[in-house]
Amino acid sequence: MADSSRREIEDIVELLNKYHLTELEFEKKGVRIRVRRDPAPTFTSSSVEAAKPAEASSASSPQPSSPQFSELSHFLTVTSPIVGTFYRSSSPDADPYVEEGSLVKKGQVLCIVEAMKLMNEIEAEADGTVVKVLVESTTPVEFGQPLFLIDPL
Amino acid sequence: MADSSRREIEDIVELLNKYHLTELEFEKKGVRIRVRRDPAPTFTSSSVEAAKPAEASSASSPQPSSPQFSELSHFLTVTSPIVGTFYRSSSPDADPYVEEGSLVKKGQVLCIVEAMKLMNEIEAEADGTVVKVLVESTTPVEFGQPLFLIDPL
Amino acid sequence: MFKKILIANRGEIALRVIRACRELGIRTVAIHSEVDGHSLHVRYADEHVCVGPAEGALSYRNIPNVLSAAEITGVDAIHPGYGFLAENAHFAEVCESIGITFIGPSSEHIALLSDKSQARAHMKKHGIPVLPGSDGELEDPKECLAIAKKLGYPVIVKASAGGGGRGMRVVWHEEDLGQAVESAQLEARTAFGHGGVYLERFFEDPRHIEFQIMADHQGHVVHFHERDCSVQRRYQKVVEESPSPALDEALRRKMGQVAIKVMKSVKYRNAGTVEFLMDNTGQFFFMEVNTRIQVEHAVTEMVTGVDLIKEQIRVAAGQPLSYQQKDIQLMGHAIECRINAEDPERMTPCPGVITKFCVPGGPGIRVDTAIDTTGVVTPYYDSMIAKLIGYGRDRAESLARTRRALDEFVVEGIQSNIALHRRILDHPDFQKGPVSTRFLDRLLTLQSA
Amino acid sequence: MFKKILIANRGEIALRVIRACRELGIRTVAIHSEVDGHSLHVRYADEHVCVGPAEGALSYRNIPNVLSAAEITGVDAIHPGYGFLAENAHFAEVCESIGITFIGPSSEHIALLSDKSQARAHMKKHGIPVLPGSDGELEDPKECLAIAKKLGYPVIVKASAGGGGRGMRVVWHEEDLGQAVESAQLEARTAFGHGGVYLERFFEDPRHIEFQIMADHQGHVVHFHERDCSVQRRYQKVVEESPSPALDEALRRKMGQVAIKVMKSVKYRNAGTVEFLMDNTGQFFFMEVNTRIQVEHAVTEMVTGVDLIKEQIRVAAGQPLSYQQKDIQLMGHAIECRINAEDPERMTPCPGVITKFCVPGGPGIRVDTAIDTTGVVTPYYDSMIAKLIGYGRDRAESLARTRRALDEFVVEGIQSNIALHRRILDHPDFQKGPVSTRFLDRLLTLQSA
Repeated sequence: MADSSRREIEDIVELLNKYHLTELEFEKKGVRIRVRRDPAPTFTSSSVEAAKPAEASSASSPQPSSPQFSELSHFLTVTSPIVGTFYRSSSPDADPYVEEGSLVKKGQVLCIVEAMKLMNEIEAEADGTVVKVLVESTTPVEFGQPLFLIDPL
Repeated sequence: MADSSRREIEDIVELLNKYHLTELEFEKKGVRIRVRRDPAPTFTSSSVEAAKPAEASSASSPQPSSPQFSELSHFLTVTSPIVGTFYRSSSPDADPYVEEGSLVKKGQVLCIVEAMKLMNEIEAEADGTVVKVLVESTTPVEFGQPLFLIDPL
Repeated sequence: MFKKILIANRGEIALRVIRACRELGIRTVAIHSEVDGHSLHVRYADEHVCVGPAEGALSYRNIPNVLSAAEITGVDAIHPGYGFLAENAHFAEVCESIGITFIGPSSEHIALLSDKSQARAHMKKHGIPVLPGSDGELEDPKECLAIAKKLGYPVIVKASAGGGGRGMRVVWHEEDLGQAVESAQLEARTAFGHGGVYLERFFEDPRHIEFQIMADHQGHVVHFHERDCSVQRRYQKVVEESPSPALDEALRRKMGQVAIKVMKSVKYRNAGTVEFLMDNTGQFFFMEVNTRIQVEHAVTEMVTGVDLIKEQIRVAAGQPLSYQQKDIQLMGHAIECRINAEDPERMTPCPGVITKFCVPGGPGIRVDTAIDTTGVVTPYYDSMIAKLIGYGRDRAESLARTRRALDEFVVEGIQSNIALHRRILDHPDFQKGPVSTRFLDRLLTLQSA
Repeated sequence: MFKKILIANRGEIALRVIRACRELGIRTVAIHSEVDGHSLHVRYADEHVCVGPAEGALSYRNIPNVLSAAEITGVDAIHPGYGFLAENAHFAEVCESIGITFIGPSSEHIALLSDKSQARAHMKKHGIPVLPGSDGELEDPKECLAIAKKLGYPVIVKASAGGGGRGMRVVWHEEDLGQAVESAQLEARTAFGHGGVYLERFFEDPRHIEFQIMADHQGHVVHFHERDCSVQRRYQKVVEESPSPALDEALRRKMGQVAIKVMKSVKYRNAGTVEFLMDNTGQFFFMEVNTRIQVEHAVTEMVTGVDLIKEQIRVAAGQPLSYQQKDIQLMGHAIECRINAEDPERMTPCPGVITKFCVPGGPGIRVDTAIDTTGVVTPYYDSMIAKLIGYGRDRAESLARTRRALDEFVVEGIQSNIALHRRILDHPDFQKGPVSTRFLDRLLTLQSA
């Protein structure tokens, strides 16, 4: 077998392990991919518990939904709708529009993104708490760049 | 079967063992790969014995050794040691050195491969029965090309 | 010289500009849409900025975002490539107003020359041979009928703001004229926001010959000889070559002089192309000026040895041309095949996942592409995935090399027009020499017949 | 012209020859070893024959099998490429005897010129400047000491049958001479089956300048100007360029004339290279003739526009050269980097699986390789996986393009010398111009220091 084929197979097996799948099919031309994950086996006997094979145990372990991930997933991410420079306040001397922990109302200004000398106010899309400010003031931001995490009410 | 194919199969079996898989399919052109690892079986019995790890069970399960495979695998393949033109007989009028079904002795001439006007006699490497003549007389053959299948005694 | 240039484009032309910048020691900023984050032009650039979602109108054509990207990255200049904002006079004007160099002609040049009817009138005034046709846009239907009668049928209705075949109608009989004008006006209004159309005599078997021009800010104008782009389908160029097998030395010189006159008449600067329509007697007429670098600029680079993108940048930075007309010699022959992701039957774009992409190599072969060894062709943009250029000492060698390179080109996972290119290059008419703009349509009709 | 040619080689040079054949409309037969069955040269050829197991001696160098392959496929001619059987006089002779054209010089040419000491004597007789040294092979140790004394130390002991640095010893002090001669003799006997050695004065900082020659069967000999191959390590060329920054027009003309005289003196035919050693005063000496096409022929193709492989085939088929010396003009500049699969620290071959291979493109870039998008580098053959050639209008542009192309080159899964090439091309000495054959050793010593 060519080393490349062997490597390819090993790669597939690695994916199988990584995602605890029971089956992974892969075809190259026409890109056919098929994955399958059978439910973890059920054990009716208590004595078998200790003797369960290593493979089976990993197959039944919780999936990529780590605690952080699931927490993050219900936050709202406020992204920049334009390209420009991010400002947390209306002027260098003014207080920031919001801080981490601030309660915000839908439509409340969170920050400014300046583009072509125009100050664009970015507003909250929902009521909630500012969990995290993701960008430093005066930093350039691109389209779609996450600016804040909001925990919606 | 060519040695390379045999090697390929052995490689696959090795990968199956190494990664404790229950199934491994592999295709070459178009690179289709399919791997499967069944979750550990469901045990209803208290006997831990039966719950031996997947590794052992997959290793011992009857894998690619299909009947044809095991039959083919013990044939000897006589390949051409040189590049040239294959002749089954010493002259156009003469009888072929061997036919399918012929019993041959080690060292017995099986055919001629002519190269650069030289007639090179190809001999049997072991006693056995000619199972298959793989090339037509007067055909050009390349190095390593299978010429006969021999069922060794 | 500029320190940093933003490339307001994607795909192979973005890569082409980045390469030129690297060779000149200039830093580069790539812009990209949300689906292009992993594109090769992003990987090759020194910096990159996402400017919007997938749709070109919201990203690559999004003037505020593109200019903001230029501002936050602090570039001196913007190269627009071709397509997107390349011929947008407003964009060029805003660049000028905020002190960022637009690498191309001035906004006035773009405005004047993108109005085909206006450009036509201007050239006629300057003694450039234009196609027989109407003076200015058509207004009165009766006047229209009179002009068409004088020209003789068939005639062609063209949108002033047109391009790429849109807003065009060929009319063979008087009774169809009114309808054709109306539908062309409607199409032009929809496509370009301006419904003005004009009339020209229609030539049935013309050749498309264009001259590459470069003009500096000091008033020097040189041409780089011609390209023959007669192999077209629905006004889309498919194969281009230089020199044209339809020109001899005398005609080449004459057309080159006219092309320079065209550009001097508008005090043009930077790269541009003067397009001519030529009949089979060697008579030629001004069609239009393209105020951008073109897809097919590579064939000119191969036969003249000049790097046109670097020249664009040098000229935009205010450097005078470092050569005169006599220094631009044609050496050898080059043919370009536009490799598109398209359905070979219907010739419609065919996006998908490229599972294997392996380009030809060896002597005389140049490939410009933004596809790696694999890639994705999204439905959002142009379906061109590569340009294959075959160079040789003469047309025969260039043709032989391009043909063998087409055989080597591997594109798996999607459909492409590689087989069509083989058919074109294998065709005796093409091999013999000059073909007309109807060659490809005839070839395809024969196939389906 | 030939109808079918067998290419007695593998890798990029086999592809190179197949490409030339395709462009000439000649059918091709690839030969391959058991491990090369899926190689690109096999895929590109019209037919293919397995000629033996992996080891070159049993396959690509296996004369009976190679000739049988030629016989069963019915070819008219064999192109040997470089390496393997390319400079094997016996092979050329057998080809001649069975009526298959060996695309190269005659077996007599190979025999005469591959004996370095004999070639040296021949050239001296014909008034060609040779390096000060011994007349013929060394026999008597005393005589040897006397010659060395006359030459002045350092001297170099060279094997008559040598090549690639084997059988060579530099001697700095008289007391080391005897030992050096003995060990060179032993090494030469082991490597080449002939232990004869001779003496030459050793130059510490020489330049390696070689002239590409083509000679037809009608007695015409032209040269294609020089290549500078001074960037070497252990007598292995790493970077080559044309023209040489060390030559001016007068010296170029003079050396070209001498190169032609060399070839005319042996009534040479087909492609060959005359190698000169040049000191830093511009004095030059004949070193040897390579009786084959060389790896670095591509740089000459780029700057002259001539396809040397096609010329080899045409000349071998009996066609006269279609040009004269004055037609061969240097246009622009080209630099070649040999990309090897090697350990960057120890510079030893480093076989393995290439998991991703993506070559650079765009203007002025040529890549010759037999690797697809992935591939395997076996330990059996040469470690060169690609040649990257960067062409430009002048040396600065060629250098800029080659540098940016090195940045684009993607080789994953194995180690390569791409970073080393970057270091060479980034080095101020190389950028400034001519370097000596010790440049690379110094660069590498600095690194480890």
